[in-house]
Amino acid sequence: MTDITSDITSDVKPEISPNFHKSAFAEKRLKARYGREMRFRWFGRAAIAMAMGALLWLLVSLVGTGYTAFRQNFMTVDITLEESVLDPTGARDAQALRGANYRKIMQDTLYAQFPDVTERRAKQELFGIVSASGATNQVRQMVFNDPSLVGQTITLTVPTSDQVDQLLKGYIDRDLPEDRRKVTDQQIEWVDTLIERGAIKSKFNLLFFTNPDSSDPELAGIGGAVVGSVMILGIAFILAFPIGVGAAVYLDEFAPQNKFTDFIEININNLAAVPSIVFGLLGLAVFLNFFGMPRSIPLVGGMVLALRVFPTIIIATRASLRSVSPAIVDGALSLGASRVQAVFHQKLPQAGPGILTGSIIGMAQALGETAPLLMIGMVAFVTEVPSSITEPATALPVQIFLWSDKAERAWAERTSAAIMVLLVVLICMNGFAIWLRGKLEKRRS
Amino acid sequence: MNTLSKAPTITRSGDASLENARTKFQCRDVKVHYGDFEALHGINIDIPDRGVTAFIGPSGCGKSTFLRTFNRMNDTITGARVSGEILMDGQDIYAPSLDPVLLRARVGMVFQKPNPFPKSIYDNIAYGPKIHGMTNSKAELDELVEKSLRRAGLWDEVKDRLKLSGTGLSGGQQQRLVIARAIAVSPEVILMDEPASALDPIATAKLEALIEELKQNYCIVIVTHSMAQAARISDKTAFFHLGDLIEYDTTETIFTKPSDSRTEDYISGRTG
Amino acid sequence: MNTLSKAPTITRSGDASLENARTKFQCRDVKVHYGDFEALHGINIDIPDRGVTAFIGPSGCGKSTFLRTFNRMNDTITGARVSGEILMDGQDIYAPSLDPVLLRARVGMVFQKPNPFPKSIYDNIAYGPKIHGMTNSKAELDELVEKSLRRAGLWDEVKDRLKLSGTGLSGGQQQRLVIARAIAVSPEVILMDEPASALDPIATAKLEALIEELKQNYCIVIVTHSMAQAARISDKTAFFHLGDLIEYDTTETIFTKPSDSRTEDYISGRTG
Amino acid sequence: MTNFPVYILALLGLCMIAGFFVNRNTARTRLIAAGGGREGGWHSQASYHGFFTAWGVAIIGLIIFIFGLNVAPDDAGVGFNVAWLAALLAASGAVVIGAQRFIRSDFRARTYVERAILAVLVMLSIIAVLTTFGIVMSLAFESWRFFQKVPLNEFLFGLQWSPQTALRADQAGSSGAFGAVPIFAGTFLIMLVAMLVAGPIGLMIAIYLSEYASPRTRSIVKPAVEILAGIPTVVYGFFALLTVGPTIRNFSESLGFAVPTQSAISAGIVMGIMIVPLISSLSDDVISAVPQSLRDGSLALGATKSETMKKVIFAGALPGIIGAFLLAISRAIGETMIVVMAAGRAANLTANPFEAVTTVTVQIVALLTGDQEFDSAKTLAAFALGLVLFVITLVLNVIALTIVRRYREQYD
Amino acid sequence: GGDTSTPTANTPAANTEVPVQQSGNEIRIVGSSTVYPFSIKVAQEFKNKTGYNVIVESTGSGGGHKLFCDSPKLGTPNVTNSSRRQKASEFGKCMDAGIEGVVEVKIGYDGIVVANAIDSPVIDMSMKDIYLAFAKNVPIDDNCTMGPNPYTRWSEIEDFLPDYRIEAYGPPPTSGTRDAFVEIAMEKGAKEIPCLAEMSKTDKDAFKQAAHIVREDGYWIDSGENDNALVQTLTNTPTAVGVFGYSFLEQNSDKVKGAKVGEAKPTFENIASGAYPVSRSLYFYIKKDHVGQVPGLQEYALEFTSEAASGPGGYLEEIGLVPLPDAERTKYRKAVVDMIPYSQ
Ligand SMILES: Nc1ncnc2c1ncn2[C@@H]1O[C@H](COP(=O)(O)OP(=O)(O)OP(=O)(O)O)[C@@H](O)[C@H]1O
Ligand SMILES: Nc1ncnc2c1ncn2[C@@H]1O[C@H](COP(=O)(O)OP(=O)(O)OP(=O)(O)O)[C@@H](O)[C@H]1O
Ligand SMILES: [Mg+2]
Ligand SMILES: [Mg+2]
Ligand SMILES: O=P([O-])([O-])[O-]
Repeated sequence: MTDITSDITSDVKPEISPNFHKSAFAEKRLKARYGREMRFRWFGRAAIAMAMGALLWLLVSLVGTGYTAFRQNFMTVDITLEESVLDPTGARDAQALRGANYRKIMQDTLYAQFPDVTERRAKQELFGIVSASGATNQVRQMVFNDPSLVGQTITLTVPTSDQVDQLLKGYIDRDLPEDRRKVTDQQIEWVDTLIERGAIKSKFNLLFFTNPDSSDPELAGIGGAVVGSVMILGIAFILAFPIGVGAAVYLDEFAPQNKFTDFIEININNLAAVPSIVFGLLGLAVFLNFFGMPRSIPLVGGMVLALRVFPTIIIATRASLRSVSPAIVDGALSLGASRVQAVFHQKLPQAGPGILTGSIIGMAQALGETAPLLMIGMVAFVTEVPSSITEPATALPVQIFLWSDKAERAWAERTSAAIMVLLVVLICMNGFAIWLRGKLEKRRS
Repeated sequence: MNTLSKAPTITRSGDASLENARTKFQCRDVKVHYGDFEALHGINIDIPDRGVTAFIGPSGCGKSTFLRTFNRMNDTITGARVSGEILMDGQDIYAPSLDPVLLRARVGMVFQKPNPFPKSIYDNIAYGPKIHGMTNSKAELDELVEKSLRRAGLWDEVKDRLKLSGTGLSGGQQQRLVIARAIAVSPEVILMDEPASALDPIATAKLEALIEELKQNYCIVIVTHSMAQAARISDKTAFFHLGDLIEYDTTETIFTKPSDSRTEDYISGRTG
Repeated sequence: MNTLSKAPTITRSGDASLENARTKFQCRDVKVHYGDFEALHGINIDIPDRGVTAFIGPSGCGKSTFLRTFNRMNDTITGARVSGEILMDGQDIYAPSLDPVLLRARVGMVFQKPNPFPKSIYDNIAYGPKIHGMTNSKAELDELVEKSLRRAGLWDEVKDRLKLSGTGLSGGQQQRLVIARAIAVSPEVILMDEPASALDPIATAKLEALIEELKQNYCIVIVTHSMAQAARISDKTAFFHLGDLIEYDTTETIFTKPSDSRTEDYISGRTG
Repeated sequence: MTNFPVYILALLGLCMIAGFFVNRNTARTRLIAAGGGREGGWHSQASYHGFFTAWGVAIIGLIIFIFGLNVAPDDAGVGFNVAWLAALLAASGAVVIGAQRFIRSDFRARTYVERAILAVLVMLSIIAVLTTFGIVMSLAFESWRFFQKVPLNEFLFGLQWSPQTALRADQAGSSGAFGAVPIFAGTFLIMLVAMLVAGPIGLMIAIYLSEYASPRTRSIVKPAVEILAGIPTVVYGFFALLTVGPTIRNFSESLGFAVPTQSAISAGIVMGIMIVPLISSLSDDVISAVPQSLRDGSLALGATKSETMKKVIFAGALPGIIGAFLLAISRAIGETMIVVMAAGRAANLTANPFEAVTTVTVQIVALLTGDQEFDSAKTLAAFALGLVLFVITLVLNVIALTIVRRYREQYD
Repeated sequence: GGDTSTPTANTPAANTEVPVQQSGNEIRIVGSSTVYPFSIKVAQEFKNKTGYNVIVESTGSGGGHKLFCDSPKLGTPNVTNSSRRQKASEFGKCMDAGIEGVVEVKIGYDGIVVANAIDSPVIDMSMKDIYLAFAKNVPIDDNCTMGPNPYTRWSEIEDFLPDYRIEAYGPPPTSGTRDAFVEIAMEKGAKEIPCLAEMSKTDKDAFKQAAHIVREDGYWIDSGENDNALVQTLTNTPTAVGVFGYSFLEQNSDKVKGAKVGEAKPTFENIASGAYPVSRSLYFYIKKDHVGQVPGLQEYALEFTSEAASGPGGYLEEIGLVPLPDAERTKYRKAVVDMIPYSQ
């Protein structure tokens, strides 16, 4: 640069002439312009950094609160199944055994661990170490399945209560004054003793994946919600896929160019951008109130979400139909194929992967939808993993919404863990779609 | 303007082999409109059976448009309308009773850019016979595929990779593949719209040799922008200009003593 | 192959007005690669200051590629690499110390398709002077805009609608607008890549008249596919073929007694 | 609901398949006897005669199915079901046998089958219209009832939102103020915060990725941004409630003023993050659609890349970018879960983003989850809000889509 | 449809297998958000003991009654929870819809507490203070001319109350908690003002208007009752108070604390003894017709009313339910065993 300007050294603004660009003035100005260039570039980098930072923040905060939910503290105890408590008549009737007082068995088991505890309040606290519901139910199931166990002593590993679990995971500060935490000093002492004895141990939390929802955080799982989501997605796909592909094929290949076609087209583009809660209102007004279908069932959820995603599938299908060379249809027509044959035999298969990509993205979108499901009553507490599409169920995102609203610390952990599961599935779906698209682009070029 | 189209020249030809040729297509006052635009202004021409007829003319003169009237591919273009009469073997191909789908099986077409289906070579050929139910067994179909590929001079090059994709072939091979595909449905006519324009000289030579052979059995109509090619392979040549058929005669006549000055200007390279 | 490029022919010219012309660009063994593909195989040429130099040659021979080396527009193409030496007024424009931004202000360019910015006519012209900080006041800028438009012969046609969008002009007006835009930053050189190919004959004539006038003050290098145009407007002509400079001489010599048979074949229309 | 109708449907499917095969084989035999398809002069191939039969079975079968559903008594027992099933089987059989009369060389089975396919395709396309129609009707009907109770101008211009009408005869009725201005203001405020976050970031990402980034950077950043687009909004809501809200609160406390956990700012920021990918990918499309010749033109005048970007490309892409922003705004207005979880329900009429506000979608959820009384203005208000929301987003979407589409065509 | 229900399925003891549930025959429960935690706890225990599927939706008491009384058909809610007694109007709806026999079950008590963050200063108040702080209109002179509530800070009501802006997060009008709060705390508070006490005798409607309407000028903010956001808001806004059920306070005793109302603190014992003035009974209602048609329905009610659940020391007490006195427990237990419908 220096040699270009060597002939002109003045710093003042030169006359407009070809020499202008060789002047020191221009050179100096150039520096400032490059400064702006650099700053602009840094804005871009900063924007990317912010977006990536937000993503990272979100993921880190989720994983940070949620990863501990995948492990849980369990207590291993020897339980004596007193016949006098469980089956005073000795009939060994399974159904009666199921309703027996296992709570007392569990209480006695715990009291036996610390025989010197006698006071009523203290006994209650002691029992609070294990998950009352979880432990009793576990014993109940064992006896129900094998009534011959009555009278024997069995060794069982039962979940600890959520408070103890949180304590052991370090979420409850032992140094706080006693009235500021929900675990008493006594309980801490017992738990420490039990750990020393090797009775309480942390293990992988399989229950989280298999259990339905529960009122107790230590027993709550995403099993029911996952099954509900799978059903909803299945129905949405079965309905939305044919509608989406069929409508797209019609609009792209067969529809006459007229006002009505334009109208349909505007409709579809608009539907893809209508807020999802409006679809919930539609479902509420049409499926529940008008057709009188039951609340909370996956069938209705799937139908609402099918309406939600079919425009997305139409748009994706049309894009991929358009990317197929029309020469292929001409080729088929020139062989004496009808237009329907040409489209279905030659064009659709070629557009297949693109359609699939669009559908996967649509389904991923459906998997995360929450608001419409709230409108049709899918916010229920369901004690069972649903087994048919007309049985009440929740969906994973709704379960997340329900849990996120609960105040105890243990729920936050589980909510984050459920989100992690949801995100892994979504990222897999989207990743697969992106991979498919990449493969496709490569094949075309 | 239509110096010659009013009086079809087929019988004026001095070529002995053509004089006895039957007429395949008789076109009477064929006009094509795209919306309000008249792309062809009333063409009268008789295309002989067997042999090669070439359409030449400057870009946009309506060669492709006219070619596509023979198998009603214009039907697929929104806004395109054909009027006048085209008789194929004496039968009006625009008659309402005639199913264009069946017509296209009888009048095959090869396009400017080879357009094999994104399927295996075998399936490319087998597609037509399958939709027309032309074979009764797998063995028959195999035989038909082989025969078609042989006639298109492609068999030896692809016989070991019939399962591979047709789009993986070279341009020249692809063009022969689509010709084989057209032959497989046993058409009577093959229309070709600038079939060599995407090919290199060697592939073009192979294609021309193939056309040379096919003309024994088919009525071939070819659009080409290369004068030399028209001169090499066609028996008769029609020169179009701005939607009119200017001159139609044996290829020799057209290239040696054209009767219209526009034809002469065009073939000598002065216009176009 | 480079019959002439090894010995630049500038001094051999018999044209008096050119003999005293200063050399603007000296190119030594300029090669351009696109990735692995060598588009230019080592070009040696001297472009004179003032006057019009035309590059001709068949499509894909590298004319545009070479033209873009003069203002380093090739820098913007990923994968393009330039080697060899190009001196502008004796200074290496590919020297690391040289800034392409200022170089491009000195070497303007006009493209095949007119590409006015989607802004007003006024802003189209004012854009360059503004980014270079060439004027101190609105009045000065107005004056500069007017002057540039006048020199491009567009002033009278647009002076009443300076605020209207530049994209609303006709093709020929747009092409003159982008020339005015280039002039406004006071370049020393104007490169033109087939500037008339998108224009009708009348617009082309206007453009050629403009070039005729501009060549008094600028070094103009023009790529054209029209032999006639090159013959009409250029002082010197370079013929490229397959990435080589085949022949470079005064336009008269090239068109009347070309020394290479390929040049002759090309200008007589036998190849290309 | 019992599962029997599902079995009937499945059986219908089986009947269709059976009908297809029976008559395809019949046709094939006759075809071969005639000397093969085209040679034998048959219009349609064997499989189309099969399809023709299958369609016939489908139509008759569906009629029987729907008829059966509607006449089924409440205590429909085995007897009814057997009759239903028998009717279906008999009708299918009759169709199959009847269709065999049509297996002739001149019968245009393919034409009919294709017409039926087209008819189905048309119906599928009309579902889109029906959906919109359904939305409009379901919203309009309830809204109309709402506006009989609450005057439109009070709803649109009233400054107080407190949907507390008495739900029962014996409840002390409160005033029940249905002035929607505070909730529109809240919606707008959050949307504004979201756009202030997402607009610049999304746009700069689009610019950087399309003009500056190396293919490698692009291949990493683009999918990562797409992940942001794929995260369900309930997750964003949780993030806002549990992480962003408290962070902002702690930060503001350290500065000496108090921002509630649920505030317009935290909901807006998180919504902004959610919208970034929408803006960046739409703007990316738009910027890439600006022809290279404009970039070349600017660079050839000695402009730097950023000058080219800011003064030429941006000017060219502006309509498209406006379209993208409008779509993003419509998305922000309709977004539900984030605001439900992070914005609060207090209908404050404020322009201060550090306060809690409520939005249209929050109110819809609040009014419709739980207590519903379909003749009380309180419940109907949800539909009126839904209608307004639908109309606003409809207008925004149509404008945006038109701009974007026209813009794309401009350079085609 | 109910065509598949088997008569044997409602006697679980006869069946050693887990009963097969037909869709549409699961037990559907709607209603109060206050009762919801108890209800799902019982549902879960019940499911474990018997295998029956129970679905509980929290719709608020008002919403629950509405859904419940809509239709007698199977598939509609079998049970509705309520944090107040069913209103005459609601009962009338049930009857009009053709529901033959609604069994009322009272399950226990719950206090309504005014609470704030555990670190904030105590705001002990009288019911009159509550009335003056939250009513829409209050007397502006001794003759009970009513005017818009002028109080913006606690200290304006009583000098010893803190000088905080009044800011209360409380239940929305659809909730039974709100009804109970209005009918107990505000009404009693109003009656502590002489002229209003007078009015309550002479002009009932005017008194209702004066006492039952909660202010809408931003000092009372409708919010959810059992949610994370409420606890967060209270912990982060030391000056704010929340109004919700005692059970929720109990669950979050590490973060919020209840204020004294009148003389008593909201503790388990004080609510049980009635010393804490603002408490109400919790109920659920069953459709009698559905018993026998919906397998497990009666058993669910039996589980709820069992000593192990809602008795003293039962598992519901652990999550904050205050048990009924012995006599009442026996009475409602009997109502469930014999399915005795109630009338208003
Ligand atoms: N689909 C169409 N819609 C409207 N006009 C058309 C269409 N196809 C062709 N045309 C017009 O009809 C005229 C004839 O076109 P045609 O394609 O037949 O020319 P051609 O002789 O084949 O030219 P080329 O040598 O360039 O292929 C042209 O003016 C063209 O612009
Ligand atoms: N961006 C690019 N990447 C790769 N190869 C390129 C690129 N641009 C041009 N080429 C190749 O370089 C060679 C020269 O191209 P160039 O555009 O310079 O030819 P040209 O003489 O201008 O042709 P035309 O008259 O068609 O414009 C051609 O083979 C072309 O394919
Ligand atoms: Mg053509
Ligand atoms: Mg070029
Ligand atoms: O939900 P509620 O218990 O307040 O009616």
